[in-house]
Amino acid sequence: MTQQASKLVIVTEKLLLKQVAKIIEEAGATGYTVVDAGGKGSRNVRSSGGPTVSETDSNIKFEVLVPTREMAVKISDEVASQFFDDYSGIAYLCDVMEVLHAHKF
Amino acid sequence: MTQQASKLVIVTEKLLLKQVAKIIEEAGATGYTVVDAGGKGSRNVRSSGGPTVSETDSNIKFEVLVPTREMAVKISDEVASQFFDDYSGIAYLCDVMEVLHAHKF
Amino acid sequence: MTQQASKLVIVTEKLLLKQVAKIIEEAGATGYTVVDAGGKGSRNVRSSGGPTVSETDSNIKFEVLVPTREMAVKISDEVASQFFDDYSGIAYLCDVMEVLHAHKF
Amino acid sequence: MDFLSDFLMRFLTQLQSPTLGFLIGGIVVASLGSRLSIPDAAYKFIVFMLLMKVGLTGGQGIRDSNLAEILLPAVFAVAIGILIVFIGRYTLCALPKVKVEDGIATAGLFGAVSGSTLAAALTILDVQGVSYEPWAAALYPFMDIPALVTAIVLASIYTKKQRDTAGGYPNEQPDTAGGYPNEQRITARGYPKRDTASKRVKIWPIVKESLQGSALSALLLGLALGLLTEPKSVYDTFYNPLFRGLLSVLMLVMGMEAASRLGELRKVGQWYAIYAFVAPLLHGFIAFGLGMIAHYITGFSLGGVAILAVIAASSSDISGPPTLRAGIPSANPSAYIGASTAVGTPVAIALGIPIFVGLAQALGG
Amino acid sequence: MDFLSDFLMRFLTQLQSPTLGFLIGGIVVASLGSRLSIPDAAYKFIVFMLLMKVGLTGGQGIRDSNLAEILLPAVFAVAIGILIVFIGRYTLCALPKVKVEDGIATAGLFGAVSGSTLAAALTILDVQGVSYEPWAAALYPFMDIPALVTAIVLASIYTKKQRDTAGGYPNEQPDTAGGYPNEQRITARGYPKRDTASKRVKIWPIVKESLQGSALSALLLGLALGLLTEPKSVYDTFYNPLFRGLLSVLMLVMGMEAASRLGELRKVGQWYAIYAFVAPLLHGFIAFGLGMIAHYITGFSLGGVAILAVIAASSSDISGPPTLRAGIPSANPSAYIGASTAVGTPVAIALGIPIFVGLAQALGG
Amino acid sequence: MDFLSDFLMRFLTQLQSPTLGFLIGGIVVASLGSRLSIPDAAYKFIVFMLLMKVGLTGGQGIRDSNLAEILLPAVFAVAIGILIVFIGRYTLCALPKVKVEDGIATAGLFGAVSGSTLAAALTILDVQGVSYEPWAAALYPFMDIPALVTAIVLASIYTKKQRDTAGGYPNEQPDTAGGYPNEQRITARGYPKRDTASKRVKIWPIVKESLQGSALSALLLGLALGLLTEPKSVYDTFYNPLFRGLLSVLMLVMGMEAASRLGELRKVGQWYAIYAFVAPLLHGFIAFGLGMIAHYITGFSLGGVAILAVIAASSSDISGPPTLRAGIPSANPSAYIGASTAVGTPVAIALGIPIFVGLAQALGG
Ligand SMILES: Nc1ncnc2c1ncn2[C@@H]1O[C@H](COP(=O)(O)O)[C@@H](O)[C@H]1O
Ligand SMILES: Nc1ncnc2c1ncn2[C@@H]1O[C@H](COP(=O)(O)O)[C@@H](O)[C@H]1O
Ligand SMILES: Nc1ncnc2c1ncn2[C@@H]1O[C@H](COP(=O)(O)O)[C@@H](O)[C@H]1O
Ligand code: NA
Ligand code: NA
Ligand code: NA
Repeated sequence: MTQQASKLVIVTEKLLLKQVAKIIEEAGATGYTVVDAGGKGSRNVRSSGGPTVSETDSNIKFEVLVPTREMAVKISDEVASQFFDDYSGIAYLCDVMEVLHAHKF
Repeated sequence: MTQQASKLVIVTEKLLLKQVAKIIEEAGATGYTVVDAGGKGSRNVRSSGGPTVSETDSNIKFEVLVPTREMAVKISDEVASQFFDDYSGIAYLCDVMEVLHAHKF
Repeated sequence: MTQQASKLVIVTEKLLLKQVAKIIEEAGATGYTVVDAGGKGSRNVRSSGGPTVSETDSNIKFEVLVPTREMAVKISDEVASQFFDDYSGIAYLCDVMEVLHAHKF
Repeated sequence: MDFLSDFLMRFLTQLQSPTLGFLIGGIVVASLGSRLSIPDAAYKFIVFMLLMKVGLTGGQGIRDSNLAEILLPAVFAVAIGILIVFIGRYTLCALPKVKVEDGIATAGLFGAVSGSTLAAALTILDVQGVSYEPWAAALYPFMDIPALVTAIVLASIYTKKQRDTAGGYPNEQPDTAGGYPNEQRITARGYPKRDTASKRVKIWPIVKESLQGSALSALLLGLALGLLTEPKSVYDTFYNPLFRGLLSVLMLVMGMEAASRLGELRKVGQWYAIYAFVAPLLHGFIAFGLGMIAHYITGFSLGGVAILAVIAASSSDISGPPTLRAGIPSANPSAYIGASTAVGTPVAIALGIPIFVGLAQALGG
Repeated sequence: MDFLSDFLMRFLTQLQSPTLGFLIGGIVVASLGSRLSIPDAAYKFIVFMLLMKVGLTGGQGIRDSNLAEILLPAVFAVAIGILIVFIGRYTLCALPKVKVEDGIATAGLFGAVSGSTLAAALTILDVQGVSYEPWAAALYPFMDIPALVTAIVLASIYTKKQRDTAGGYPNEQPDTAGGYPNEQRITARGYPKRDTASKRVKIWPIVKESLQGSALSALLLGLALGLLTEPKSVYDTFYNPLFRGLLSVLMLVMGMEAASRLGELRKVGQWYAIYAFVAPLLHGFIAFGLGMIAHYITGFSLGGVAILAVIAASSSDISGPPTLRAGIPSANPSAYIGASTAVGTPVAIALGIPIFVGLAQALGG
Repeated sequence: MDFLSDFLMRFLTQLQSPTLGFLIGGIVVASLGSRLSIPDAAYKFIVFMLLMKVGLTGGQGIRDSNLAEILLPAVFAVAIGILIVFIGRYTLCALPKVKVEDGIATAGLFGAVSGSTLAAALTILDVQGVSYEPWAAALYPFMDIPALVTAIVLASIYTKKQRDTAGGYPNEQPDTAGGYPNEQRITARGYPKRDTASKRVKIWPIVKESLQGSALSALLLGLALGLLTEPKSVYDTFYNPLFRGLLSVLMLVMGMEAASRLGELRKVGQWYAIYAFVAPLLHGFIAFGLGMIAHYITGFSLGGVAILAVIAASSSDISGPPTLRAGIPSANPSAYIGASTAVGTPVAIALGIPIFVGLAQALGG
């Protein structure tokens, strides 16, 4: 048996890694995957400190498989309300056709 | 002419990079993309060795465009049956609206 | 209010980072996210220079949320026509269910 | 007259030091668009090595020191750290087009301390044969932490007052460099505004955050190891001999950084640039003056006075920015990092160090 | 009495070495939640440098050695490596809440060798002026590989037996620390269980895997270069002078690691902690005893005996874990890495090295 | 006879140098499938250190030099750089199964210069006590840039001509190593073919691109700092003493690279391998001959002649490949990088350096 799900994607500043992870866990998601990312958005004028000369990624991208749209909105609302006034970030939801294999979902 | 496809995503332990890549190639996929990833799942208690103090990603995320759901299931079944008893990992399938440009697909 | 969008994904050689970013910006996208990636495709025989012994990723993956399919095709056509004769690369379009939070979209 | 010519001569000699050469080299190379880069891992490791060396030197030195002597300079360091932020609060923040939070954060960064600038000053003092108390480098945290804490506290008092008077969202201040129009923002639910009204600023978490940062951790670890173990063998074969060379690489990185941040600084307006040019020297002179008081009262060495002045003149480059980003999230990092990295640090190194070391030498005869 | 007081004094002196200071510093710093970190690239490069230096020293030394001498110590090294795994198999695995695969893997890791612990011992021996055969470091692979091979073979014999008796899936053992409930698992097709019943354990691939690992490769490459080329110029200007300093950084990393792995160890139960505390010393004493036999029979130096004991006391930190992860995939890495990194290595360095070096000195007069 | 035996003896001695030992060690280790690797950041930092040292040496030396002397060798360097590309254009490209663009790019890479090969040669000259002009390393860009520019210009003239005669798409050349069948290609709209017919090749951007590359930037920065500042203190404590050791690590990386690129080279055909074996020696001898002319006319030292020959024999490994990838995008990088890294560089280091240094010594008496 496989299962339908959605994928919530959040791209935001690296500094927020632990805090966003905590929100995701507290919302009851079974896990998350996170990758280092660079990027440009409306706030790209904001610097992240740390030497740019030594090429560093300053964003992170979270991907969270969630069983319902509600959980996704709960997570992204929490993240946005806590951080998106002051930090750059974007959150969107994708459709996952099916979860083929997972230890727990 | 563009073409419909699905995207199979597999997140698993870095250690399995070569073995998973081999399975993907043998299943006849035209290619794959792989990124370093961190993450947390049901088995996060399992350590991957290597110093965590020096921040390292210990997962990898494969993305494979496949023409049919069958090929995706073939790959993920093979990966899951060989590795998911002993290693952490997840596999899911996303819809790709269309492949716009590719050297071979 | 949330908004529908598509996600254009372009995987190509790292060397083209700045040039592809410029095309994306000029097409009017509100931003992009980019991650380092490895991968294999039809042209994998082509080397990217730089020591392979010291494990390096030689691809980059762009993800661009675009409001319309037209903008995606415009970007990917431009990228493909300028680079895909001589450089390896792939471009595809995914559906985004909704953009939940964004500073500007 | 004699004093002045003496000072000028010493100042000019110091301009030819490799430290400065590498800094300027970095600026030039980056301005010319070179793709030269020092890998991030190498940069971080070098910073660790330098701070560890500074700490080990201090720790080994403290053992034979009369610790009562450190009291007055340490008190002065705390006072200067706090003073610098208040100066910024009532000068920089009063200027047109400077958002108050941005100004406070900038002043906080200039009050905080740069380990690399400190390392450069110690090298010059050693080369010039100016002696100083071995514990002088340990003044670093005494200025760094109070400055950051003061900035964060001032900023949250300001934010709270704004909210209370405006009765609403503090960012609705018009026409600011760092403000973003909210019109096009998409939200899934119209998320509720944070209710931070009830939050009181706690000082201990900010102090802890500073102490846990990589720069202060390395320095304090070095101090502790120097004080408690016998690190002479590794110090003499590793940390000390590599010091100057690693510093030259770091100066190169800082030069490249300065050039690449100039664009950011330009976006936030010229007032930041003017502040960033004047502030290091002003802060340094204030500290030099207070240091001289300690010199006359407790016999604080002239070399130590120069170190106090350089610490004041420097602005934090490693652990200050993330601390401020977390502590004053509404401030625009381009403003404070741009001001500090693109102008403040080069001024502190290229002008500040030669001036204050030259002064110490001239006064010392 | 005299022997004991002599030993105790030497033991205490060695506690003040910078090696140990950095290790403890790392533990403290990480426990206090510091964000200090050594970049991964720097860590890997340092490990390479140390193993290359150890190899070069050995290789240059072997040239003038009588290679017949190495035979008995090498045979003992192999025997100890195998013995350690069997000891673990019949003690640790017999304890409550210890899954057999996890216990075997842990014993394998404690049988294998840590290059950094070895490097630390060599430094202490040099500082203390205790002489040893230049080829003694070359005993490393003779203990490391047999231990890993034995562990993997024992584990697969066990797994096979389990499957044969249970007639089914070996993981259906109830109530284990590392087991995961399978209820919620999603599978697209209900993939077929692996049919590993017919697989026989092949030894050569495991040996090859070990030899190809980065740690053994660097050591053996250094040995070969020391033996076959004239590396004196680079050895004297680079690998040798930097050795102690790089080791101090590595000790810092290992201390930080130990602190951060403690949590993992706690999850797998206290029996691992007890084993990890006792095993290094027990293994070291066994090896010391065998080494003394070689001392009396073939004149193996007391310094060499101490090295053999430290090699036995150490547990692998670099190449052991991935080899075991691949070789005994069903074992829980948190168990064996936690036990080794959080307790085993600090015990081997902080107690093992001073004890065995002190013993060698006391016995040597 | 005497000359020949003298030369042979010197040649053999140099074969035992650690430089070569590490190169061969790297080849062997990688061929045996070892997972040993030097982190990318360490590799990049080492390259920076070596080029900076070479630059600093040159810059400090130039000060006391008669700069008129450099004129003739520099003109020869430019001529050799251009000549090498033309030789490749009319030999390699004429061979069967060699695509013209691939051949030109390969010749360009062999005309360009490898900083690491140059560093290896300087070490050997120092060890052997052969003296050379301090500015000789500054010949690097004089050969490197003209070679890359010539290759890119030749390639675009060829591409343009092809398009004009074929009246169409230049890639429709059948049966080439690097060609890909286009049948299966997916395109959203059938994108329009690039209209590059009107593009003229501009030389300045290529020169700028080369100068901005990390290798040349580091070298030129070092030259400038050596010339304009007083870097003696950092040079003597850091860049110079670490030079040989870092070079040994770099040689190891290059050896591992060579082994891992062999597969790529095999795919593009044996002609590349033959060219890559012969070209370094041929180019070196041509340069040695021209250098001897300068020796007789302007007194260019024999050590300098050897350096000119090694520069010619070397093929670029750091900044050449990306410049060519951007400048001749239709050429297959596997061809030129494979040829250069897998065969060209080992030949230049293992045979070229001993031959040309040995020749210089033998001629010098
Ligand atoms: N249209 C977009 N497509 C993909 N990623 C985006 C887009 N807009 C913003 N992002 C990502 O979100 C981050 C924050 O955006 P912002 O808050 O607008 O500065 C950027 O740095 C990008 O990585
Ligand atoms: N709900 C989820 N959403 C996104 N990624 C997940 C999720 N669950 C697990 N993962 C990823 O899959 C990896 C293995 O999961 P597990 O096997 O459950 O430990 C984790 O480390 C995550 O990177
Ligand atoms: N079927 C595929 N699925 C996922 N990624 C692919 C696929 N084919 C190609 N790629 C990616 O696109 C890059 C360029 O492909 P190519 O131009 O075919 O060499 C590869 O290196 C992969 O990262
Ligand atoms: Na300051
Ligand atoms: Na052991
Ligand atoms: Na050349």
